[in-house]
Amino acid sequence: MDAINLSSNVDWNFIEEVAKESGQNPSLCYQCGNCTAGCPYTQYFDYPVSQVMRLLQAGQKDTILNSKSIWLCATCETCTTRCPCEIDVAHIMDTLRIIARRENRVSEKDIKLFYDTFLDSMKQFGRIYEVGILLAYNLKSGHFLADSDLGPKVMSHGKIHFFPKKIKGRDKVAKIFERFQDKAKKHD
Amino acid sequence: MSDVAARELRIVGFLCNWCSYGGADTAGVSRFKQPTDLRIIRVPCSGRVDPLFIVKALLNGADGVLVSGCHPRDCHYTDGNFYARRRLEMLKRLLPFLGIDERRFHYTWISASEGGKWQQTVTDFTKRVHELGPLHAKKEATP
Amino acid sequence: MISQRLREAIAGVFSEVDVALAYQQGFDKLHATPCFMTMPEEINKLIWNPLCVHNLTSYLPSLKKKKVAVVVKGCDSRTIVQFMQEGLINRENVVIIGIPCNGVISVNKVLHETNHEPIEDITFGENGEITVKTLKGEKTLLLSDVCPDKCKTCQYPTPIVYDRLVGDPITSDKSPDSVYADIKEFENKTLEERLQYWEQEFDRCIRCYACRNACPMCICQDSCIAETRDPHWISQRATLSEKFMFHMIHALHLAGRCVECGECERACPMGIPVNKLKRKINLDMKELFGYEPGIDPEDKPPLYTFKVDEVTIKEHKI
Amino acid sequence: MIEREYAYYSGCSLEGTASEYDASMRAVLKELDVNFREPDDWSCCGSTPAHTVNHVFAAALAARNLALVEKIGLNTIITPCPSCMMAFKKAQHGMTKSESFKNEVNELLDEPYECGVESKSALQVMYEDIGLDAVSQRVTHALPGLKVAPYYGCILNRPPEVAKFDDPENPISMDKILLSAGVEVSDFAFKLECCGAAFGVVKREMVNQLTYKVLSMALDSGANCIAVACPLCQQNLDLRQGQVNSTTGSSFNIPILYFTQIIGLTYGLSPKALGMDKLIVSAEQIIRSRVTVEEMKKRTESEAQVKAKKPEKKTVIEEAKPEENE
Amino acid sequence: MRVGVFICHCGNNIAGTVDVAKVAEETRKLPGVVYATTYMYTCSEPGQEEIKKAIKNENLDRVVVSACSPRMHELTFRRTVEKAGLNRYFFEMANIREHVSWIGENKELNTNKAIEAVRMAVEKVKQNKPLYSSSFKINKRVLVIGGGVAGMQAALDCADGGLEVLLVEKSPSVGGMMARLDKTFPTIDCSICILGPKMVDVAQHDKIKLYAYSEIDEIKGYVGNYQIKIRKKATYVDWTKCTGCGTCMEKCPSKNSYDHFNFGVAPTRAINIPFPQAIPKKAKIDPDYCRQFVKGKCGVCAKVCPTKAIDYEMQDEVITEEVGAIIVSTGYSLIDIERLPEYGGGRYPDVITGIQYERILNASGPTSGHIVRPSDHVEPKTVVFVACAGSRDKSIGIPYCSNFCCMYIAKQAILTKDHVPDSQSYVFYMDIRSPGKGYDEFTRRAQEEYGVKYIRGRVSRIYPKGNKMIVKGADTLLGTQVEVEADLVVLGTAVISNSDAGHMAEKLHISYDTFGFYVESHPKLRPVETNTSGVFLAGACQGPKDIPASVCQGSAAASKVQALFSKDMLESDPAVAKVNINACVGCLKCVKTCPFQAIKEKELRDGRVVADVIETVCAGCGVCTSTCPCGAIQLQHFTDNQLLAEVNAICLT
Repeated sequence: MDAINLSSNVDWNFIEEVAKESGQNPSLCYQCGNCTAGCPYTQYFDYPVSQVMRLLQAGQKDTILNSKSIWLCATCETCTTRCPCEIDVAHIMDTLRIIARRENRVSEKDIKLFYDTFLDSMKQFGRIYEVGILLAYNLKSGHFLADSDLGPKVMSHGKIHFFPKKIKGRDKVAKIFERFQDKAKKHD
Repeated sequence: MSDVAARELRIVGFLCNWCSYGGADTAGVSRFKQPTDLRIIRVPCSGRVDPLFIVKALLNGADGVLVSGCHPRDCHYTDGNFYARRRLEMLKRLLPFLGIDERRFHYTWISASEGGKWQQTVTDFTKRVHELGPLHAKKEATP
Repeated sequence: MISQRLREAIAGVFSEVDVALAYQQGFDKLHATPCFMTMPEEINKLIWNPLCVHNLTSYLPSLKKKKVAVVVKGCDSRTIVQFMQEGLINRENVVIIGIPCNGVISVNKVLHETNHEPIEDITFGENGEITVKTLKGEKTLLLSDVCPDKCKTCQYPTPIVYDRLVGDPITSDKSPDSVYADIKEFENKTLEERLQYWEQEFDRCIRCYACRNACPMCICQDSCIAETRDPHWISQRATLSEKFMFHMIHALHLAGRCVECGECERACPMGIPVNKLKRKINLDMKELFGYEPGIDPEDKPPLYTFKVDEVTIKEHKI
Repeated sequence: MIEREYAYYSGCSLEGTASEYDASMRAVLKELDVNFREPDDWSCCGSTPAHTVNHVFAAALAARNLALVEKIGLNTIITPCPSCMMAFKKAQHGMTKSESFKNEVNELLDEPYECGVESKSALQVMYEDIGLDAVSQRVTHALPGLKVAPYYGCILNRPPEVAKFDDPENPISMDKILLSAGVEVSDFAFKLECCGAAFGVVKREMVNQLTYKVLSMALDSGANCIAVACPLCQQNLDLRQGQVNSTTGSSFNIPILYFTQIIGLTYGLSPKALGMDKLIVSAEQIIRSRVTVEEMKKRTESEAQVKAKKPEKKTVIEEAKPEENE
Repeated sequence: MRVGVFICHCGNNIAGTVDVAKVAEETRKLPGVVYATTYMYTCSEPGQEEIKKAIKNENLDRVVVSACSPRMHELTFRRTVEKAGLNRYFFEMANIREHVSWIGENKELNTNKAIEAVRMAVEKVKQNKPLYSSSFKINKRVLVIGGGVAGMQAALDCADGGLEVLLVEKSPSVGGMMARLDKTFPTIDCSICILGPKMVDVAQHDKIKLYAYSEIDEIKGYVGNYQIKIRKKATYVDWTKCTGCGTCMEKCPSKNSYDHFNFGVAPTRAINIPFPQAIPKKAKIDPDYCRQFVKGKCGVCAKVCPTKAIDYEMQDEVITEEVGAIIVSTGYSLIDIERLPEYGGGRYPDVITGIQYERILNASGPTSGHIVRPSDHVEPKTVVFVACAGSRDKSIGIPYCSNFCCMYIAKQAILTKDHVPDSQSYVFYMDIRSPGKGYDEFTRRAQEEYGVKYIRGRVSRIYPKGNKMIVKGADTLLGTQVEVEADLVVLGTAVISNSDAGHMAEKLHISYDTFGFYVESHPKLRPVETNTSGVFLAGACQGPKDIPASVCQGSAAASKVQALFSKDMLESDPAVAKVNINACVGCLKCVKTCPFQAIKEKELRDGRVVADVIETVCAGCGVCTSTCPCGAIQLQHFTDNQLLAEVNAICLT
């Protein structure tokens, strides 16, 4: 890592922004490492979660938002449960993802794409159509064969239905999407 | 001075020497910032606080009164705050009957180590009194 | 007739006591007045009728070292119980002659009914009817219309303590809920209305201290802090805040002790509802501590005692 | 037994790949005389993807369903899927804690949600409301030889201030429920370890490794079956067990049953009704081992007789031996 | 009346946020004030000289110092004015530091507040009356509560100084936590070898009366004259007959009693002597396990006792004693491992606490000093120590550092290597806290000479795998997760106050903090005094501390008692209640409410009954004053008129 100039290269607003949106105080973290110790994903992260917290304390916005770690967090809540400083770490990770998405800097494109596909399905049908999501994701991501090995197993056990269930109030669900998007635009 | 007076309301605090006055000292030593409206009268024990002092203050110009003693069971004089609790509760219920908002009077228990609680109490109480505004605005000018 | 039986009852205990307290005819037909009897022949002065409004027990603490016989109504008897709780009398020095009472009259209300005409005569019928004779003629009133407010909700028509009872015990037919109905109704007013009410009432106070002097529980008398300079609680200035403060001193010194005999209001020349604050506090004492003054000699006034865990007092949040 | 009526929210997974969870859940609840109704026209809870967009948005998607429950006059919702449950509990937590958050959420909704619905997992309802006694009363069959590792997954009871159920480090509700159905459980250290299911499609290798740890720890604990309470966990451990084997070179063959399926088996329900046929790793052996409680009793008695014939070690009531006294 | 006011800058502490010159200027306008000045450090010697000079030159008869909290310097300045010839009660302080300059951000508002604070003090001082102390006799005996190392040190120092000492110990033997330790850091001294002689001294000192297995029921009185009720708990063994031979313990058939001394590392007998060096070395029955009590029949110990000391019918006995001062040295507890569910919460036998490991290491412990793990009694080769197990953990309500775990963990890791040379120890830590003399070198030695692996990070989980315990933690310096397969895990569990610390404080009328540790009079300058005169603190009951600090405090408390007892008479505080017999109407409500039974009724010659205060018993709370309807009983220095003067100074302006 390059040397960080703590006089000029610290984004104080970012610390504020995260604190405000998450309702958590990053200064409470004393870097004990318990979150990293318990995190099932530490080995896949580019920055272990305690370092994400440290980067946050140091106002290193770019490093954090460009990191894979924030997308590989599955919100399993282990960090939050065990934090001795009572910081809701998982919620901070959640907030970082939201900010990264808002600022269009998603390092893990596939994960975001999967989430988007999920939400599209939801917006369209009101509920989730698992097969549809998988197919749409495979198409969009170019991973045409992702989990294709599972297909026969699923089929043979009759675990899926071939048409999406559409709910009557799907327009109402869609409206939630729209209202939210309108509101988000207004804020921009 | 009039400018200053306009920004502040008159809040009288009766604090027992052993716990709450110490708690206010602890808050001070810890530099816990607080609003400046409160004026503190040190008494040995919350049991020394005759409810008439509170009435006197409210009738004569105070906008709020705060009484704080040791936590129940933790009184330096064993039982003083137990008597205080009954008397102050009686007053708390009587004030609205007189037409004085009971929220102008608060009594609580704060130990010498609870600087943080003291800060919170002063801040919240001052805020509340400000929300209620001056008590004496509509009344006769005090002599 | 009750008066006669009362005379007999007092005559029966006269030899045991230094003085007997009862009622005699006052300066006119409308007034009774206390009489202090030390000689047996004085017994014939004694009367009993709804004009006997005074709470004679007020004199007991000052006669603490004497043997006294005293005539009490139900309401008055609560004062004796309260004195016992506070150790202000020696019970063994007092012979209590109790009279069950159906209510007394309020002189002011009678005068109001007769347009303040001088009263020539007043007679009391069997069923609570009162015949008042003035120069303008005769008028019949009902006791229930001209009694003080306390009689309208009286819960204790028969004395709570007595040594001799003259007449048959009466049980109250008034609802217990009615006692503080006026207090609860007052609480429906807005804060501003309440403050305004008290300011108007107290502004009329002339600080004559009649209410204090009439109060059987006001034990300080000459030491009353309303008049001392050490401590110097209030000045003699006639400002509203000083008058207000005087009434607060009176009320708070009676907190959890007032037996609601109403002597303060009867004595007030300005018609200020002096008893109301004390009754409000009594209501709270009942809710908080299940305490009612002047009922059980073994009770303790709630503000002179405490419980380590007060279940009814919740911590207040800001 | 319990008078109250619940709402039931199956959620999208239980309509699809986890239909056996839905079937077994309904069957077991029916056995336990639990009354429930489904809110009309429910929608997806929003799950994890919504939470990457915005907290208010996510809460709104969840709250729409809670509002539907409110509308049909119920105040408790049984939510079999922990992901849905957490979406509901988080919305509820946020909206009751902050008035402004509540207002923001309700601005996105057609009909406002007034925060009057508590979400409970099926485990929570069985453990707290129905009670272990009632669970065990219905048992008619035993499953000899079965030893189950109870797998709670990561979000069933965490974070504690939101979940407000069971111990966040060592939950015991599923253990106790299975035990009261007469099923043996193992001391499973990875009860809560995340299996990675959320990334199943996208990060296959990573997930396979996480799943591997859970499966091997279950074997280590002496279990021959894993009980789950989450459709994502089940799918991940069951459907992807083959992938795990090929990725890591292992050869797991552990049946992954919903805990409701196991309870259903002890209640004598038909394997078909419990959707046993939908499991990828076959549970045939478990089904075949099933015997009635009476039969089981006979077996234990005869085993005890065999034992009794062996001469027992004499127990001597000995006086205390002197201890070392330094 | 001539009031002089001295406004302190306190360097920049006050002057930084209060315009002190303006305060002085406004103060000069107050009626009665003839002199007002500011000074840099009023409490300094020249500052005090200024006051004395002004009293003389300006002919002052009242003094107000506007500075810090009166809890800090009231006594200092009272002495100053007294030296200048004024009665010490013609003095008041206005607190414009803790209550003004340190908490308010706006200088203008602060200045205004300071002016009003001074005005209140001036108005009060004008009402002040001269007060004079009377003196009373002291009972020169001292009670020490708790016989750990701090309490024993205090008891021995007092006794060596010629004072009579009562030492009350809750458990059957003195020695406390230190008696359980194997070695002490950083010297690796044998703990019992250095403590044992002290324990014997305590037992043999003719000035020390030891009440073992006893508790304090009640404390009444005041400095110089306390009445104490001591409950001698039933031991079911007549200690006057018991010789400590141990036969009963050998023969006792109830072998699964919980061993409190060994923290349950191994079971003990229902009748037992807690450890070989116990003082007094007497047996005691644990009725929770004794078959005679549980099942109603057994009687083995009674049969075998050579001196017939067993008495199953024994009852608690309450003894009354009188003392003049009290030293509180009740020690500490450790958190229950159940509060750490992520570390197994006590479910795993091979996850133990530091104090349990201490007993395992100890040659007189249940394993005779052989390191074996509890589950299978096999010698562990990999031992993991977890520091801050519960400490510095806000989520379980313990945000503070437990003070000595870092050090004993280093010691235990070194001892582990000594006992098992082919072992490897790991220490998970957040910070190494080793500020004592030779302490940091000691933790370095653990790493440099004994090869202990220190890993900077917390442990997230401990779980069993096979016959190993998997310790899953982080190495934050590497930025990775780490795992250790351990044979034994030792938790440095957090130090907490005793569960009954609050009750004890209530009996003593001393304060305790949120965590149950007793609060000293001043954190820097009065570390062993409490706010209750005559009660002193020693050891970890005041906060976690190690042996040398505890011993220091024990000696310090003893010297405070010696100083207190160096006089034969004590001066009473004249700020007590006083009755104006002309105003008293004899209603005696004050008698009913006085918490100290300090008011009696008195008949005057004219036959009037009035209230009468027993000055030495009155503690000065003022409950009587707020009870008295006619203002006849007034708490001196806090009279109605004095408080009204303050109220009026705030309100009527």
